[in-house]
Amino acid sequence: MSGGGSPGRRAPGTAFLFLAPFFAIYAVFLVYPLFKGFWISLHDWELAGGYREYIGFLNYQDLWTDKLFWRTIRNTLLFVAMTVPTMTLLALMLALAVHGTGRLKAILRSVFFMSSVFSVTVVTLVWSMVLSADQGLLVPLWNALGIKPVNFLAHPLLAMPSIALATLWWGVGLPMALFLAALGQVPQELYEAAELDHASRWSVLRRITLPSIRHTLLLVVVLQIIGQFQIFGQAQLMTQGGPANRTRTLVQYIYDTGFRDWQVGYASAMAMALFLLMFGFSMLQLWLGRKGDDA
Amino acid sequence: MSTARRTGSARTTDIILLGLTVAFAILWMIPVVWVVTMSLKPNVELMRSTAGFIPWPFTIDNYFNLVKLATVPRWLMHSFIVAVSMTALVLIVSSLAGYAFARLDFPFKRTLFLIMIAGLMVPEQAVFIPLFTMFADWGMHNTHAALVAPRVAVPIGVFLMTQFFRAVPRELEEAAELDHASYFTIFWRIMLPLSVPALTTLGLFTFIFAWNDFLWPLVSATKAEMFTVTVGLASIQGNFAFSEGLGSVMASAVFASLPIVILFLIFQRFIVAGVAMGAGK
Amino acid sequence: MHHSKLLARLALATALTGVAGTASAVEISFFRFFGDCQTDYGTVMKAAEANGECGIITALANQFNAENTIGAKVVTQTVDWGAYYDQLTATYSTGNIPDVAVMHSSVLPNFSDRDLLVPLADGFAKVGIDTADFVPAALKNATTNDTLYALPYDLHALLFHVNVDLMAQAGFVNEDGSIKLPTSPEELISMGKEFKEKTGKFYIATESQSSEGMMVRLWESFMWQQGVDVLSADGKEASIATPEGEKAAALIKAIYDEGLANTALDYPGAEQAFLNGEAGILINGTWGVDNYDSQAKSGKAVLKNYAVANVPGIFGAPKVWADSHMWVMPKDEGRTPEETEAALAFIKFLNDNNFQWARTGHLSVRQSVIASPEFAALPHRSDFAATAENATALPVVQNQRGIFSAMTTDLNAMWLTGTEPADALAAMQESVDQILRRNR
Amino acid sequence: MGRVSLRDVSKSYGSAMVIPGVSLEILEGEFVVFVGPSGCGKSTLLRMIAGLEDITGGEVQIGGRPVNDVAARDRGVAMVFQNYALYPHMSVRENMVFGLQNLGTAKAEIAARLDRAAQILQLEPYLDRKPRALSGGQRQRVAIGRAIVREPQVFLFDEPLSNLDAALRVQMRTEIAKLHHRLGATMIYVTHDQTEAMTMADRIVVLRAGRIEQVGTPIELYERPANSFVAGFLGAPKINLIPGVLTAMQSRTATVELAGARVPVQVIGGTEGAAVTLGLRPDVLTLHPDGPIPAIVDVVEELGNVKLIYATLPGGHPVVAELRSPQLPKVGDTIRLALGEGQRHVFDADGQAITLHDGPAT
Repeated sequence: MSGGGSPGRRAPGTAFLFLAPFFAIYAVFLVYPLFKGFWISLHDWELAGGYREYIGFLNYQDLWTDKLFWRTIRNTLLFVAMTVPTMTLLALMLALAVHGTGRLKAILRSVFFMSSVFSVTVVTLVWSMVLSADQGLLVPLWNALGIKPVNFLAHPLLAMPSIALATLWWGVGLPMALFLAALGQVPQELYEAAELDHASRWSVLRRITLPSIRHTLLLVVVLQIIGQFQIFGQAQLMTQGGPANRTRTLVQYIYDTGFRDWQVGYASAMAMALFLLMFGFSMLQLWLGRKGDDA
Repeated sequence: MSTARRTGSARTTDIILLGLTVAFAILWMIPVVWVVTMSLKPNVELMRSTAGFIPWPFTIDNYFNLVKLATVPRWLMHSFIVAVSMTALVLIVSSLAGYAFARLDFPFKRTLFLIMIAGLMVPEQAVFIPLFTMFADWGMHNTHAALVAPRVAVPIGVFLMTQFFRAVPRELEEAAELDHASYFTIFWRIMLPLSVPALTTLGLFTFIFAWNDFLWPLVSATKAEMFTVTVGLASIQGNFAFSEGLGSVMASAVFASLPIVILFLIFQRFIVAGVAMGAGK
Repeated sequence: MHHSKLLARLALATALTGVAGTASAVEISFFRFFGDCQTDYGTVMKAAEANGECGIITALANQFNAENTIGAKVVTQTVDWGAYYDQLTATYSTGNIPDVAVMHSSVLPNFSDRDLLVPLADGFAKVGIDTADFVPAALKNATTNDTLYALPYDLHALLFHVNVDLMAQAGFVNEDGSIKLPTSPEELISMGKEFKEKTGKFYIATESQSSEGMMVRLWESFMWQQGVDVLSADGKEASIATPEGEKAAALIKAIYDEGLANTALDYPGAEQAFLNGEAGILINGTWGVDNYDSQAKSGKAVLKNYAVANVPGIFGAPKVWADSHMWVMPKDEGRTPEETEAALAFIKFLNDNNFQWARTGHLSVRQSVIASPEFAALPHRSDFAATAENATALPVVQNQRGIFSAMTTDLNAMWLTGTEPADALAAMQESVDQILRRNR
Repeated sequence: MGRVSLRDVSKSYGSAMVIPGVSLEILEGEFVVFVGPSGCGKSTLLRMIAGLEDITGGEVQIGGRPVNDVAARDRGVAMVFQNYALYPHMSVRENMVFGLQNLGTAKAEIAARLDRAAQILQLEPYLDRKPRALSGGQRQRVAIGRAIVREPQVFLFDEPLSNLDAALRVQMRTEIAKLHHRLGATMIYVTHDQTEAMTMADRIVVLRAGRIEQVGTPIELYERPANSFVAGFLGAPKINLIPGVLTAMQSRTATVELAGARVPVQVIGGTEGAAVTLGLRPDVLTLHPDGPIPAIVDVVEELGNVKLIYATLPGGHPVVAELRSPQLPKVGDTIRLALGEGQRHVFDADGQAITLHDGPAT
């Protein structure tokens, strides 16, 4: 009962001193740029050459009619829809599979986590090679089967799943680690009680494990959504947005518009759209998560 | 899954599941093995065929060429400087703020916490253009500071540390207070040592993130001698493909990944343990 | 390569760097693509001993560093081709503006219109570069608003690189040894089918993966052959979704539909396929000539008998896509007079060695070089002499990179995603219109 | 030096008043135990003395100095926590000297004090261990040692023994008592365990709902509880509190009428016919065939030297008797209880004692 009462020692001076570094950096490198980005988006603002003209919301009007913009939004959403559930599910399955003691399981954990430490350049290189229809890892297999090698990265329907596959391989480590952590905290007695209750493996998973780790599940999903919305490197390096813009993502379009076409104002308007989109999705997730908690 | 004794058939299922997992893990590693194999083959051979997992004919020329280039080691150095300083700063900044949020009471605490959490929803990609113009105005591009500074205030880091510090028994702090410790001493001598697992986890993830960061270094570090490994590799993949050949590209990938893989193998046992203490609550 | 030899080179390279580091040289930064081949050419001091774009430009820089008498040192930064202009643009913000940079004539207006380049006429006069020696078209490329902004260095165009043995096998070699090439769309397809039947190989190899837009260059060539200007001279209008455009696009789609070309090839893949004797014609630029010639002669490649041909006039006049590499001096307030002097000296040195660059296969832009006996003696040059006259470039308008990229994406959709030519062209028209709208 | 004064000290969280106002003088060298049921505010009071809780109203003085605005670290108090609160990453030695280091005490002095404390608590073999390598009792000793080396004016103990098993608790109890004799320092000890309070305290402070119910030596409180709450809280087994009516009032004597029985008592004050509560310690009750109080046996507990009879009075009220007689009734038997030697407490309707005591408390 000791200490239960007060929320913390009242020490505003010390507290602000402790918070100062974070909020100073936060204000300069996150809050201010966010507002500056909005400011820039109200301009025809060129990257090089210093051309700036206030044009109000014209950039946003342009966005509204920009087919490629909507296409990239669609692609990005598609990518999120492909990766977030599969990533979460795969991470959970792997975590269940490698959770526990023993040397073998420790090695397996390392294997599945290891691919997370590679840089995006390496990951995309590896997967571009694996999936190449020309020199790819699967080419001998196709040849042996007498099938024309499938050109994954140039296939209109397979390109995005290919990028998702590479992303899955790259990114499953962190959510898996989070799940492993959560699994480690499920009280052992629960399993023992279930064992005595003759619960099947499936019902143990459904009735005990999943409810016990549902906060982690929510955390993983939110982190995944935030992360996958920002996809850039994989698409940029594996397909350059092709074929026919089927894999061009929003961030890629922002980058191209800003740094290739110098239209920084227009790119900033897109960045604001990305922000709003992600903000909305995160809120929705948290709201759903909270609702689930109340129920 | 459980230490409880299982029936015979359940044991069999366990073994089958484990077997499947092992098979999957082997599949998981194949691309990496293949890339390593290619990096050990002569380019002439690779022009003919990239198939096979045995590096024969064998060569280490691809690696020799890399070291000779001197740029790759330099990029590695930059990545290390950036990743290490970013990690250190994130840890300091996050734990200080996390401690204040977890254990101190002050005006506007809830509001500030919400403002901090809201930062989670601001994607870096949404602010990289204004950041780019800011650093341009300050003339600070192509410096380590430019690569590190925008990534230091990490809401998720503060959140993690706050959660962790909240779980530390309050009596420890009170005991320290009665032991004449100032808030800073409490933070430094009691809270920080206790949070080593959480710090390790946060540090590891920050390090990996910093090491793999792509978009920001791509636009901020435009001098070849200021590239990080990730950007540098991207820059030579195209160049190498034109001139040096596939083997060199693969060697550069393997070479650049080695330090972080080694680091990972050293620290991996902290990953899960640390997450368990930090985020699982 | 033997390790001992390699180590010796390594030691040498280290020694050289050491020496250079201690001298009080005026360093000028040199920004370019063309790849990084320090491993093979880092120590080659004579441009004449190097081959290929990358090798020759690397050796040229080495040679300048070794021979110049004003204490100038060129420090090269090689940028991946795909990111080159993004990086160059970024330098204006990030502060390492290069002293000399390569630039395509198609990109020049983007920079010159925003006053980002140093006008060079005075500098050229000072160091003695004779602008009258340039081919008029090249000089025009380097000039916007009557101001000279660049040293034109080449004219590069699309070519048909030919595997003569395979052509012979298919019966496409004339009595006089010249290559029989199609003269109409129908003939191209029928010849291609025949070739495929007789040799079992692809008739055409080319980059087909959206990264280089090789087929956009071919498509633009076909448009000009039909007398249509893809972009109007004022840069306001595009003529893409036209009957002519559809004809050209339909032919390109047919090439893939009939299996005459492999859709899976990226740029290096296409080159490799050609060198491995897997295709009769490689559609690629002038820059490959020297490389393929030496590969064929080395005996290491499957390709033994290499020839070059102009892109034929399949839709009429044999017009062909062309662009130009040029050297520019990006504007930099902080550049010292010494650095300017050194940069101009380097540009002059490059101009003096224009012939070396022409050895890559690019067409020279100096009349004196073109008229020289060495140039005439270069392999295959007579094969594609006509290309110089056929070469056609887009008008000097802004945002050509965006336009090219958009067209590449939408055109490639025909064989990568099965889009119909009319739809592909409609998409191209729309994307390009949207970009042109921004042009001022 | 070690004198602690509370002057009308109050504490509230927002609008919730936890401690309405407590005044108390604790003398130097005294061992004072705060006792009361959980939630009575005893820990809060202790933490207010320590400086770990803000004081809403009133004043706390330590050694004659008002300390309301003095930070915990500067009050010169040491505290032993319920959960020991040992720094897990520090060795026993480091744990014990941490406070002295913060004070900037000279190294030699630190070493000397550490040696002394370690010797007193027999901690020498464990000095280099981490807390997790110690047993519960050892940890508690370290926690106490940490307080000792500081040589504080006032020791505060916050339920320090509640996490130990019963045997260890008894042992530590005596150790702390010994320690108090040896150090002679002021000690304030919080517990909900009346046995600890009875055995250790110089004075006991009984708290209920943030108020002091009674302050006094253990015997005073046991023999002369000021009200039924104090009577009910101290003593084991618990005192029997049986409702009745006060009749036959004389000047000093009266009778309490229970359901089916009459018990003569001595009172001061009280009104004829008022509802009262009769307080009878279990050892006052004896078994006698002619005893005035009938009851039906529910449970019989044999504890060796004594036996406890749990029975029900005719009014349905439960009663406990502590017996030493060899013969025992069986469950379901109707017995008759008589009153032996010992105080018959009477509490009025408000629970206040109206018992008349002979002479001063022993």
